[in-house]
Amino acid sequence: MAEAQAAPRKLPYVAAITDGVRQVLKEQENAFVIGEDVAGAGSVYGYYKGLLEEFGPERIYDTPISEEGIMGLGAGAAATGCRPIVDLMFMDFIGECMDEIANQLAKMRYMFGGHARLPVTVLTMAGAGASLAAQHSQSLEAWLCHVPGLKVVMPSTPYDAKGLIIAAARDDNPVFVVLNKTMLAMTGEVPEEAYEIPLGEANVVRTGRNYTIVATSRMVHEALKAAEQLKAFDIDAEVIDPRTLQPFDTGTVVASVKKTHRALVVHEAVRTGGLGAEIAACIQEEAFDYLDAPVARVGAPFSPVPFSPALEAHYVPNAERIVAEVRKQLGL
Amino acid sequence: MAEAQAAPRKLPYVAAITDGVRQVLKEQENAFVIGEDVAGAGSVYGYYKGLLEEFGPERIYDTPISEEGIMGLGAGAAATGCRPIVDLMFMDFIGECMDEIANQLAKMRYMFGGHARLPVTVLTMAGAGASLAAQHSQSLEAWLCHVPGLKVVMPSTPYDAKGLIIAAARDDNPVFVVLNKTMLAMTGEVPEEAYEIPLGEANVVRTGRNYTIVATSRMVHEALKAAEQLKAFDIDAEVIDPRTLQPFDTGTVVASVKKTHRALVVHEAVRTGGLGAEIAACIQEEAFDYLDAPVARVGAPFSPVPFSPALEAHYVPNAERIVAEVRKQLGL
Amino acid sequence: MTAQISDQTLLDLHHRMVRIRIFEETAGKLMEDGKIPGALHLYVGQEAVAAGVMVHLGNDDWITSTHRGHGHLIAKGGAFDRMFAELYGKATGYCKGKGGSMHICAMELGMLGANGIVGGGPPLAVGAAFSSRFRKTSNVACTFFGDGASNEGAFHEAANMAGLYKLPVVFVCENNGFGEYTAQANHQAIVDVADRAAGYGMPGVVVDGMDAVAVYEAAGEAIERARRGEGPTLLECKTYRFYDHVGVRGMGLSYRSDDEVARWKERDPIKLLEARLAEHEILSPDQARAVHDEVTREVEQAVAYAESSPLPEPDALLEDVYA
Amino acid sequence: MTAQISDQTLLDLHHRMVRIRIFEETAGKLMEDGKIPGALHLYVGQEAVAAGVMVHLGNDDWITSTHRGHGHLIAKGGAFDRMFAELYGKATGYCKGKGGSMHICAMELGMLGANGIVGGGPPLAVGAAFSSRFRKTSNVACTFFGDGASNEGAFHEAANMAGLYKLPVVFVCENNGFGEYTAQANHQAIVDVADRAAGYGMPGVVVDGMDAVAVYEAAGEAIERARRGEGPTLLECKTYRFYDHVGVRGMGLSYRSDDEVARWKERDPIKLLEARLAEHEILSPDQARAVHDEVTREVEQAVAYAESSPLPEPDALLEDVYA
Ligand SMILES: Cc1ncc(C[n+]2csc(CCOP(=O)(O)OP(=O)(O)O)c2C)c(N)n1
Ligand SMILES: Cc1ncc(C[n+]2csc(CCOP(=O)(O)OP(=O)(O)O)c2C)c(N)n1
Ligand SMILES: [Mg+2]
Ligand SMILES: [Mg+2]
Repeated sequence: MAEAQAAPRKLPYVAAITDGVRQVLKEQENAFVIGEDVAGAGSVYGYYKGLLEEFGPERIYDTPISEEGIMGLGAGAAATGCRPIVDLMFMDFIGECMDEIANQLAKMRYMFGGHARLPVTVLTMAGAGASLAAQHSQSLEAWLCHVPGLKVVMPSTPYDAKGLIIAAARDDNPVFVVLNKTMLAMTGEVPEEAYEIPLGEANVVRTGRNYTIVATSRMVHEALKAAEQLKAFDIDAEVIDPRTLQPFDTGTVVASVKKTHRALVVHEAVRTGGLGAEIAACIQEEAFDYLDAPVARVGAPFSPVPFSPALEAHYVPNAERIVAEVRKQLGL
Repeated sequence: MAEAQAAPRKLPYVAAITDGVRQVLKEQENAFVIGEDVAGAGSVYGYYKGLLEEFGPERIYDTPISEEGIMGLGAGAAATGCRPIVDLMFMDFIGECMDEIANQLAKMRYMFGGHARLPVTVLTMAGAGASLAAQHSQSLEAWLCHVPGLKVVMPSTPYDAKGLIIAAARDDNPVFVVLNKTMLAMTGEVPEEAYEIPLGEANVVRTGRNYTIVATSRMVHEALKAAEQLKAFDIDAEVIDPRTLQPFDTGTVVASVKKTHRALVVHEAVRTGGLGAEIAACIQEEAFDYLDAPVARVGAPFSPVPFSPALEAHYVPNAERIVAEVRKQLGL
Repeated sequence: MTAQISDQTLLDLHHRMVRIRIFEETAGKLMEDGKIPGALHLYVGQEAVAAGVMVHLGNDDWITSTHRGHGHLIAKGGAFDRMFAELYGKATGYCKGKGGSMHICAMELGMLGANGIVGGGPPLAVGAAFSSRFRKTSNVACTFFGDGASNEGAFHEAANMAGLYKLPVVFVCENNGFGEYTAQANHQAIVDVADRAAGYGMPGVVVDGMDAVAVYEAAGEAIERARRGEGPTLLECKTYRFYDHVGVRGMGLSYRSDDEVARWKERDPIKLLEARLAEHEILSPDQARAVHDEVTREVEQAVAYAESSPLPEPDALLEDVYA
Repeated sequence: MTAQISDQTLLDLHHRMVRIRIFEETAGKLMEDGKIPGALHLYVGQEAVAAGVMVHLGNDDWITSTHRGHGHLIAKGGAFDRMFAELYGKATGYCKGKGGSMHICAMELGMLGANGIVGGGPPLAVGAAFSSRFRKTSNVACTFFGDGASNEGAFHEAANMAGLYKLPVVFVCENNGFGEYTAQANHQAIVDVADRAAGYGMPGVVVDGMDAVAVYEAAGEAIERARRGEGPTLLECKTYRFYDHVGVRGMGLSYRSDDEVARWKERDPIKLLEARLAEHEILSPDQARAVHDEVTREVEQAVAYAESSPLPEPDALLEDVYA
């Protein structure tokens, strides 16, 4: 540990996930991991590797390919005293268990008059850019954020991945941790000790004077690139990563916009009906008189995710598209 | 018929649905109705009553309680030459078949390079206010509008119900017709003959000078009530019913706002992450310089639908809440 | 077999069944009189199933219920007053009026809620059973579901997982021959839902759901098997609902013949049990009537409690969304 | 039985299997060489199933496939050049490069698409079968799915509906013993997926999936039964995939022993069929080699076609979303 503090430890995003889950299994005796190919294989992306060996088969379970059954099991186990960590291999499969999520997990506490707790942490993999086509590339967090009773986080760095997983698992509500498959190899500082990133607190990853970019997950890094390119247009952009999408830290975003007077929201999900719409609507509601221009939005176009890399390259938002949108918005 | 033209026929919303479906079954030999309790019972809300007798068991089918199977059957039958009318008894059950909807029905044409057509019309019942609690009262159209490949309509009158059902069934894409259970008894003019309400065309149900209210489904009527009450504040509100939510008639809405300079969007769905956010975001993007105030939004609060009428009365948006929101927005 | 069952247990079964019957008859009237809002799915006719299973369970054993859930909660020990209060949407109800009939629950009694989603219960029960074992208890879970629900994917996935993990859960199928207005023959190509058990590696048992003692015995074996760690059982109880799918007269559709209804009513589970109790001189007709009268008084008091209870305050709307 | 099968049919089976094998071996190499993007699930080892079923089908008979779909499309008559072009993401592919391996389809051949969703196929096939009957054709639908997929609710609901409506559909379960890296014993408590058939009121048949003739005969009966309007069949083919779940070496996990793989490879379906063909002097080893060489040349040409084909234009991104 002393060493670790001396030279801060660096880990890839994939290992930070493992580290966060390991921490949870250590500190919560009623926590267990359950999902498809999570135990023997350590998940198809390997982020549970080693946990079976470390914690044994009593703490991590492979399941049949039964998303409804798995999510329902998580809800039932949570309501009766456990703290399940449920793995949904790809976020694209959420439609298979959306009833268990939206009608059971999210509503049981309320329907039961507050007489139940549902401390379920769901880890799931989103994101395009890996040539996995329309059914293995989606970012569907907007569906979840529209459902009262759920919380949603999207870590954009290894540090946040570990901290948000721990915070999610310590929370007594269902929390979805939406990961991104294209960031798994990205390395960053990840302290050895347990730490929490409080749910509902945004992170100002770059401070700026005269422009606000709100970006989630992988888009945070594209936004930072865009911010560099925007200097050429006398734009000093502040980049905000909400980290938690539900509940949303409107305060931090609005305060920034009141300072910068111009804003853009970017996410990887389809632009139409994406969470960017909610964020943009909130910004203009709460900072209308401060806005010098409409709140701009960048997201995926209105189509399924194409397989061909030649098309997918035009599908996933990036720094160039952010810059282009800002220039269009400001007529630069 | 001559008579009917002389004195325009009035029908309740429920009978207008039947009339629309009847028209489709008459004009499309490959159309059939399939769903839970649609044939023998004529649906639990009775809107298929008489169709079994009129068209016979070859055109209308009761199913097991198997939403995944039903929606998948619809997609498979449509891709192979039929034009199914699929009934999803309550929109709350959409989570049971969201995979078939979002990953198969919506994406097959695109994934197949355009080599398939999916002419499926889905009728489903939304809406709170009937003391049916959290799992039989939801309006989840925002989920559907975020999925490229789907179309979504929400009829607010008997006339629109028939016209939109016919237009939906004539369209070669999956179209969701989202009905509202509290409007079933509402009567209105419904011509005998077949007519279409073109998908993607909004309806200006009340013209006004200095305020725009965009309202969907049942909220159209609350908006009209609110418009009357707003006269007292020198507000002459224009009320727009998009009728089709996907594709959305942004043009009509933006043109209105450029004229009125102030806007509010109201729907029955949960406000956070609802389609109102998308509409508000679009309005400020396209009419920013014309806006005298932020685009306001009214929707359900961030909670599941409560059972107790005492609570549900505060849950469902109404004219009073619309007026209150307008006054807050304009400081009246 | 029957030798095993004590007079006391027989009286217990009878009492639970009468409690369900009178509660439901009353609730049905109150709904038709417009006093209870929303939809009620009455359990009348199926009382032997809830009673026969629940007699074996303690408050730490979990059950999941259905949209037709009053009977399950009553048999599990639910209090009439808080139940009626919930049906009335009052603040004193089991769910503070937020759940109503379709979501009524009592966690302290191990009742994991009625459920408005057909097939919603089995996965939750598998989770409760998984939890019981994970937390090293000897508790079991029983999940009640209908013939119609057995066609939901959720049932299939839950049953497969229960068989795979050998979980202490009993799948109690209340086969009343209909899913809403659709007869079993029009929703599945099988007669015995229990035939599906083999596909999950669990035993399937069919029992007369109108015979409380038969249910009691079959459920006892399945529950003991589960407690011994030998895994799940699919227990199918052939039963019938005496009233419409919703409410008493409901939509007034003719989806089943009066004859059929009459024939089943001849096998009214309470009548059958009372005949047996009289025959074995365990409970005379007069004593039986006394039980009914006693329960009727209780129900009347509970209704009065519900009617005089306060409605929830508007602030309650946004409470209990999150812990 | 075997008497029924003609030499010509045997040669047809062999040719389809060799086409699949060589296509897949080549695709696997190209993927490992980084020429094919995304994920490939190779069908090598399971060729007898696709061939044995597809020989009975015409272009108006529908099939639904899985993530492991190349073999199904090839056996259904898929053209190598458009298939490789699709795997390369080229505009000349079956799906204009928009679908790739996991969504490759050919509507004109009655191939309703590979599917990235496990369990996605059965409901679609039930729809195709429903459609065939509704449109008064005598066509059937065959839906291929794995042992793992048999645990999805979608399979359950589709099978129940097929049994109920007596639809002309055959449920072909390719039981290769694993769902990804999870052995069958760890995902279901049964050995024969066919045991689930009884729960849907349809016959369940188990056949050696490495024996093309056995599959041919069992599939023939099931398909004829469906065409005669006698309803669906669940046909389970015991088979094995020779390579990893994804790609050739895949994640290099040790979830199955080399022994096990070796034992199954001894029963390589192509070797078994070629031995039989030689024995009955229908196809000599030299002639067999000639078939392989011929197919190899075809594959090489197809790869060249794919590599020289144009990528889709950016405009294509927003095309084909709506009709
Ligand atoms: C997922 C879902 N689909 C449909 C319904 C509508 N519905 C409510 S009860 C019911 C019939 C259930 O039949 P069964 O399972 O046999 O229970 P029973 O009513 O006979 O007790 C249906 C279709 C629902 N509530 N949930
Ligand atoms: C709904 C869904 N859940 C999980 C996955 C991930 N996945 C892809 S293939 C596979 C294994 C499928 O096993 P099986 O059905 O036996 O087919 P096989 O791969 O053995 O041919 C899994 C779990 C998926 N694609 N879709
Ligand atoms: Mg029933
Ligand atoms: Mg398999």
